[in-house]
Amino acid sequence: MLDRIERIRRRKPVIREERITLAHGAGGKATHTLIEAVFLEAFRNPLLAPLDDGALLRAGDQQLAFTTDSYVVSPLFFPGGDIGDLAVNGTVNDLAMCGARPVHLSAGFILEEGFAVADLRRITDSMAAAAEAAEVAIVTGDTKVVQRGKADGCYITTSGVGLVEQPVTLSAARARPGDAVIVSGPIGEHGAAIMLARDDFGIEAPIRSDTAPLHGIVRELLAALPSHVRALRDATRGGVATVLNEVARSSEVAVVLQEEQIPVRPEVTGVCELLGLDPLYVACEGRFVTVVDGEHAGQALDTLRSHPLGEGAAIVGTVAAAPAGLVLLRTAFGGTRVVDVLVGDPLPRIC
Amino acid sequence: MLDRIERIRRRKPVIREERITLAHGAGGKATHTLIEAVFLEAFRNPLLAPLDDGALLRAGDQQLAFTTDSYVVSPLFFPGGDIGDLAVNGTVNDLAMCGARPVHLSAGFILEEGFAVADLRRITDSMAAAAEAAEVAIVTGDTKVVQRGKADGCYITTSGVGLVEQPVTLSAARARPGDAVIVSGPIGEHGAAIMLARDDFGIEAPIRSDTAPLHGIVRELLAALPSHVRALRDATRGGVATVLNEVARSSEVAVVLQEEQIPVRPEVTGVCELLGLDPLYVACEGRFVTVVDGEHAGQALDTLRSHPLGEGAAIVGTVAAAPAGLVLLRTAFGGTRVVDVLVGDPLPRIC
Amino acid sequence: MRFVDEFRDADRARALAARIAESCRPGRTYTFMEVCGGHTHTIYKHGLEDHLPPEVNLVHGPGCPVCVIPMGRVDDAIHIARQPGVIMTSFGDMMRVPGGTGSFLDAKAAGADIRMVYSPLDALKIARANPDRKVVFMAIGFETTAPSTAMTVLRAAEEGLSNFSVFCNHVMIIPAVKAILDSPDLRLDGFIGPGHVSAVIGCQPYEFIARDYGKPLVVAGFEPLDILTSVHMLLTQLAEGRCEVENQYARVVPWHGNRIALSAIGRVMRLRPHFEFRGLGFIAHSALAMADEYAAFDAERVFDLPGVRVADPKSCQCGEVLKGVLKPWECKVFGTACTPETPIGTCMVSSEGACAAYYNFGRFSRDQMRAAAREPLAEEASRA
Amino acid sequence: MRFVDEFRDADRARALAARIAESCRPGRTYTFMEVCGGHTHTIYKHGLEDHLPPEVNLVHGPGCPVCVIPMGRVDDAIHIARQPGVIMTSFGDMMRVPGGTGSFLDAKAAGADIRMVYSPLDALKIARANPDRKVVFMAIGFETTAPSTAMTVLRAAEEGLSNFSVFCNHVMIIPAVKAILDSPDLRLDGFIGPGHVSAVIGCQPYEFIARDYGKPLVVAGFEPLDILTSVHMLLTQLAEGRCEVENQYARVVPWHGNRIALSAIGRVMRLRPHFEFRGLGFIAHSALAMADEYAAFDAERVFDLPGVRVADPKSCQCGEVLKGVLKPWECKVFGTACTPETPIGTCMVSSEGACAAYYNFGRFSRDQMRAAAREPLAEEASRA
Amino acid sequence: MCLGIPGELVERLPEHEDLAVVDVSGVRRRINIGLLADERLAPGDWVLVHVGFALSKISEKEAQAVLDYLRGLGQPYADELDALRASDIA
Amino acid sequence: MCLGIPGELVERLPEHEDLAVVDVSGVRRRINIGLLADERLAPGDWVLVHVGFALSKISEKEAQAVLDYLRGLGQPYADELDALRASDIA
Ligand code: SF4
Ligand code: SF4
Ligand SMILES: [Mg+2]
Ligand SMILES: [Mg+2]
Ligand SMILES: [Mg+2]
Ligand SMILES: [Mg+2]
Ligand SMILES: [Mg+2]
Ligand SMILES: [Mg+2]
Ligand SMILES: [Mg+2]
Ligand SMILES: [Mg+2]
Ligand SMILES: [Mg+2]
Ligand SMILES: [Mg+2]
Repeated sequence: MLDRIERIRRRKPVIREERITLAHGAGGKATHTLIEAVFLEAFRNPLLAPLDDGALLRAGDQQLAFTTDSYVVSPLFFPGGDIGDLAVNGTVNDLAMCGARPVHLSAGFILEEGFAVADLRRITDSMAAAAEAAEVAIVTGDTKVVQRGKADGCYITTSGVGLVEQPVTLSAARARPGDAVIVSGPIGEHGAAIMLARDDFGIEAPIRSDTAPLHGIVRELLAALPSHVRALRDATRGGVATVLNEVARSSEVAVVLQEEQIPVRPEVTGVCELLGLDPLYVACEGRFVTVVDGEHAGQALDTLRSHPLGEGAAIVGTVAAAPAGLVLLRTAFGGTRVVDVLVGDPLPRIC
Repeated sequence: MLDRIERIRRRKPVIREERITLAHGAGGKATHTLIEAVFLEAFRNPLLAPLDDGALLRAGDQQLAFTTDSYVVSPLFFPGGDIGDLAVNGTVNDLAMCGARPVHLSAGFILEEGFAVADLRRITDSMAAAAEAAEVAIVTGDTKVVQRGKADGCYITTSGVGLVEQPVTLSAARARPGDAVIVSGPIGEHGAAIMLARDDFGIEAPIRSDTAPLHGIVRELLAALPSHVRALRDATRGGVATVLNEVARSSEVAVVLQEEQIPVRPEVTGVCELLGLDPLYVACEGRFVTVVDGEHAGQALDTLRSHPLGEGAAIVGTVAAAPAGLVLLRTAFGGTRVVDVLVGDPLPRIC
Repeated sequence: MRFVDEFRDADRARALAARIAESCRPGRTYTFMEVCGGHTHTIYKHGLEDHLPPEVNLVHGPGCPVCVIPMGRVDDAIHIARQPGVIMTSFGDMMRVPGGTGSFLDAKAAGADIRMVYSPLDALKIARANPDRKVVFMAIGFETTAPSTAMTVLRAAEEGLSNFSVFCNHVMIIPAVKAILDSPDLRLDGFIGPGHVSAVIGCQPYEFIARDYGKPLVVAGFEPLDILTSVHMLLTQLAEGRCEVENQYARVVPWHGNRIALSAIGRVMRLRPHFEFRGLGFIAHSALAMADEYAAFDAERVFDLPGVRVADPKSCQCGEVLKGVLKPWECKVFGTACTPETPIGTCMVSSEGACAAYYNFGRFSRDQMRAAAREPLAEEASRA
Repeated sequence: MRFVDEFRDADRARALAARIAESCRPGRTYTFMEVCGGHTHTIYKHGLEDHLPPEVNLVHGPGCPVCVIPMGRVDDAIHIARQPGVIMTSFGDMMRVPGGTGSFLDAKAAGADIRMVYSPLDALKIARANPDRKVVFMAIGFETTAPSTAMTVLRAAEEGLSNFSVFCNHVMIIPAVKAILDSPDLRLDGFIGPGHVSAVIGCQPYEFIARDYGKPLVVAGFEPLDILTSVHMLLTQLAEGRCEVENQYARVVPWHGNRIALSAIGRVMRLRPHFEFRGLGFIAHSALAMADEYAAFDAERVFDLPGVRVADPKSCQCGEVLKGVLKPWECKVFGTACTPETPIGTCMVSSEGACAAYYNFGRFSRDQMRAAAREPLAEEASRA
Repeated sequence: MCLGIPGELVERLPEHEDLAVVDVSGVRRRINIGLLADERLAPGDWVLVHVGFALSKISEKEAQAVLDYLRGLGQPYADELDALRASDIA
Repeated sequence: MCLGIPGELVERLPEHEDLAVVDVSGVRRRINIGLLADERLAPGDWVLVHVGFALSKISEKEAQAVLDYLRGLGQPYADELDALRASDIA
């Protein structure tokens, strides 16, 4: 039975729906199916295939990383940030996850007729501040205006070019049994902050988005353990669970998590309980997951914890050989369960 | 009086509106004011400042060009193309205008809930075909889904990285008196095709978008006249008039056009007459304007005309010293008039 | 006390697990049904079965309201949602439930205005804010949820709201359990009773199960220790030859239930003569409709409904799973044609559905799980 | 014949220019007013003044309907557009015209549903397609456009459409010209008469101008050769001592106008006792309102209007420009505070407005223009 | 605003007596010809189009008259030009 | 669906007798306490929250009884564990 399911899970993805639903944007299974069945199918090329945070390119003697993300978060302003710093940090982080130093960003704005110029200024100011903090320059851009009712105020697409300065081989496919899995801090704060900011559920809690540029902490990690970091992933849409499923699947290993080790702030736990969510699936925008050689896990943890953005880092699990392709959780209760890829949940737009 | 006006025209742009209007996206004065007063103001850096089609970057020993554009054209499918090939060709062209060989593209999709998967496939198929024709690879991407009513089916943002392989200095600021102004073919077909495709005006005509990748014809032009091409610009939003105003302003020269020399297909003329538009302001997506050394204008024209995308190329004007900063038109009637930057016209979304 | 972590303690669980193992009579196996989908969810989410000896077998009952809703009712709800001017409101659980012609999510993508709410009171808020729209609340759930719907309707009536109605699909647990008990192919040794339903109806309504069918029942809470404790209580009854209704969840469940909740239901709703449960067929007196006094708030009367019964897909074995006759993975389409992404049966939709819970959280033999989980954490390894 | 290019021929223009120069009496200057904004547009668009000798001076009249609409009417229109359920439809020309509280474009950005149409019939199409909305057509224009509005209302009445109305701002050319003629500070030698208005009203209504005010008038077409020809005809009349109404545009303008168009106006509309023209003040019998028989289609009766008169900004000198007393660039704010991007006066909005036309197409001394234009084309240069 | 465009009537539409199609440089649009009901319009006729209505039937004869008037006025200029060209070549 | 969350009542709201605020791990939400009108709820009381309504007042005494029962059951196990640890150290 398990084999049969695994065969099905690995077979060529097919879109059954005739129309795009919100699930296709939620970062879970439906998103993966869409990407694989439509985008990969149409654009198939060796650089795109690995579906990592960005593509690695060669330009003369220099290796580059190149990435893009569109930001459609609602609301545009939320505790801890806004769409502007999200758009800068998100792309900076995808470059950092490739082991690159983020250098140049582009920004494409799609503005809705009627959008307040003052809000646009607030957004560009926070983009400028985020770019300065991340040591990148926004070097090219574009602006389109669409009719009222054809957008939601402001959408931003940023792309980034980074320089890979020390050759590292990072990939979700490089995890091996015995490796350690580390998260850089408490999870789920961005997603929880957005849900509360939407005010759809009448819930209030002192939760702020964790949006932050991760290039600095990643640089220190790579400097400390140049050859023992296997994979880096920022845990955005779909959360830590989704990232680890990608690792398990790409590396053909099992990831075994220990529930008590997973750092979650009590307020995030509270929101998840009230709404029936699992923090493992809730997005972060300033946390990453790294897989490191198990023997250097302690050193990696110490390095992360000495950086302000890694104070709450924790080793949350290990990589095992079997059951390959799956993420398991040892629950605090002493049991074990599978942590599967999210089935498209119609959660609010978070990035 | 003229001095006073010129002083005003050159002073720091100020946005007076409290809200974004469609004029801010039309490519004319309001767009420029928005870019200068908000984006340049916030992101100010030396690479962004020239506001050319893309930014030129250095990576190791290699010079790169980097550009981005968001595509929000309505309708998504129109005679001669669709948003997909537009999104590929547009970014390929911006790289070509920097004198770069387009190599890598990213694509960020913002999809509206309910969008037909079959339409998405049509779009990705034509992106793939356009990418193949333009010899570029789409190497990284992103997909977001927004609620029904928060987009218009599909928006695409592409960014591009190109390699500058032979060092050329192209800039809208390099035109000098005696240079020739050339357009690569009949103008205004894309904009006219879109207006008709929207079917808002009940007008029918056999007009197809001119969308095409210009890297090939540009490569041949630069190969033929490596040191005599001053500036290249694709004449997109705002049309040829807007591009030439940028040249006149940046180079502090006058551009003098000859009306009869400007290639416009009769159907485009007809649409413009019916709607009271001037073809000089109507967008192209497969035409560019180049300023070349006047003494090599004939050679440039011959080179362009020998390429399939330049069969209709024409020398349309010259660069003069005065009145600096303005574009003048010698009309077919024997008079002369100013061709100013478009004041934001609420035209339909064309790219 | 937070009434949560205290009941998730691994040490207490291990101690209890030892007692449970001791309580099993050698050579005998025990099959208990947890009636409520919330229990199913807890069992898989916490990996509770790792604490049970092989002799104790849990089967998952019909107490997941999303799982028992028949396809025809989903189609009716979508029909309402598609009417001009309608805003349909629904708990998130319903969004992916397939009817004969797609789910709420599909209907939303195709243009219907369907919004997720956390509470029926949020639907009322939407109705107040949109006086020119007709706001319908898709009411689902057992007796746990029915009082909230009833209170919301009473509030709407009090405010004189004329653009709010309820599409009432509330179902009742006792007739569903009775249908299970009456099915010939069933072998159960006892029931883990639904804690939150019981907070409303109390424990007394279950007494016929012990008295007439000879099966013990323990009303249980939703933390994993609650369920383990209830298993121990069931085993103890069996060992001691007792057959009673016991209340493990007395911190929440009063023996006689919630009087106000029951009277709110009684005022606003009336018993339906019969109602279809997916997989179980029509069950008499098993569901609630809006009472005549509140006809103005009854979407079944405000809108014309097609009301077409839709046969379950041939390959669907939800009925057997709901009766505990088949384990989820024994269904022929489990994990292949039927996955949480592409559910054929409703048990694959809600995370309380037995199939979805097993697919998402289980999908492993207990032995494999335990082997994998035996790997030490890397920190332990590298620091050791 | 396409009736366009033939009348844009440069060789013919040069020949005509020579005759015009010859027709000027040495030492005398001639000032002609082109009444119609369409003529202003043609003059600047084609650089027509390059063909005129310095002795001939054209001044731009009040015939741009966008330029004469008072701010209060724009505010009223925006007020209508903001009512719930309203779709306001308008020609593109109106979108940027500033009222006291912003323009249509601003109101649209702030949430009003305002749509550009090419024809009033398109507004009718929108009304048919949106039976639950109130569709209003912002009717502006002189007698050229009024028949189209009238025919559209007749059509709406025939179809029994109940959600369509017209906000009628149609104005009449004769009272406007008479106001110009009566203004004390004016010195004109003749008029270039509006061709398209005359296609409706004919040439006869201008006869009082020649008869009572002693000014010749030539009804002219809109191609640049039409205007040059008309200038020549005016000069010829003056040289010959005649003072008549002549029709240069007989290919389009019948002497007695269009009977059907006039009767459509007569059926659907009635004369207003007076109406404000921006810059010119109130003019008696100068505009049209909807007739009582078509009250149901009259937005002024369907909606409550504030109807507040808004004084023109202090710095605005549109009135002087419209009367031809000031050239656009003589206005104190021309090109500085008042630009097409940030119009203070309405003459800066429509491309038929004298200020906008001059700003967009002119903005140069004729000498500078000619010097710049003398540069040869590069092709000629490089091929030579 | 008073923009009027000459177009050639290419087709009268059967669904309504007031509807016709005009062609402007190869571009077609449906227009209303109700204001020219007196004119018995037929394909090949030219009309002046304003905001979707035909406002006037265009007379080729009158157009030609203006061009003839211009030719007459231009004759001296043309003669002069010819003389100039002749002297240039010489 | 039958998700019920224990929360601490921190405030009764003056605008309606049925409204109160509960706290769940530092997260606050307004809920309706109309179903517990019999209970004379006061800040500090714990309630079970289901779809925005308080369904039941939670009894700490009964909760403690379950934990005591478990401690009783666990005693032999705890003893055993202690013995094991002791032998390990030895
Ligand atoms: S696998 Fe699917 S069809 Fe089979 S019982 Fe489960 S939900 Fe029903
Ligand atoms: S410059 Fe502006 S204010 Fe002055 S007359 Fe012209 S439009 Fe009116
Ligand atoms: Mg990432
Ligand atoms: Mg990315
Ligand atoms: Mg990202
Ligand atoms: Mg751009
Ligand atoms: Mg993101
Ligand atoms: Mg460009
Ligand atoms: Mg660009
Ligand atoms: Mg571009
Ligand atoms: Mg992404
Ligand atoms: Mg473009």
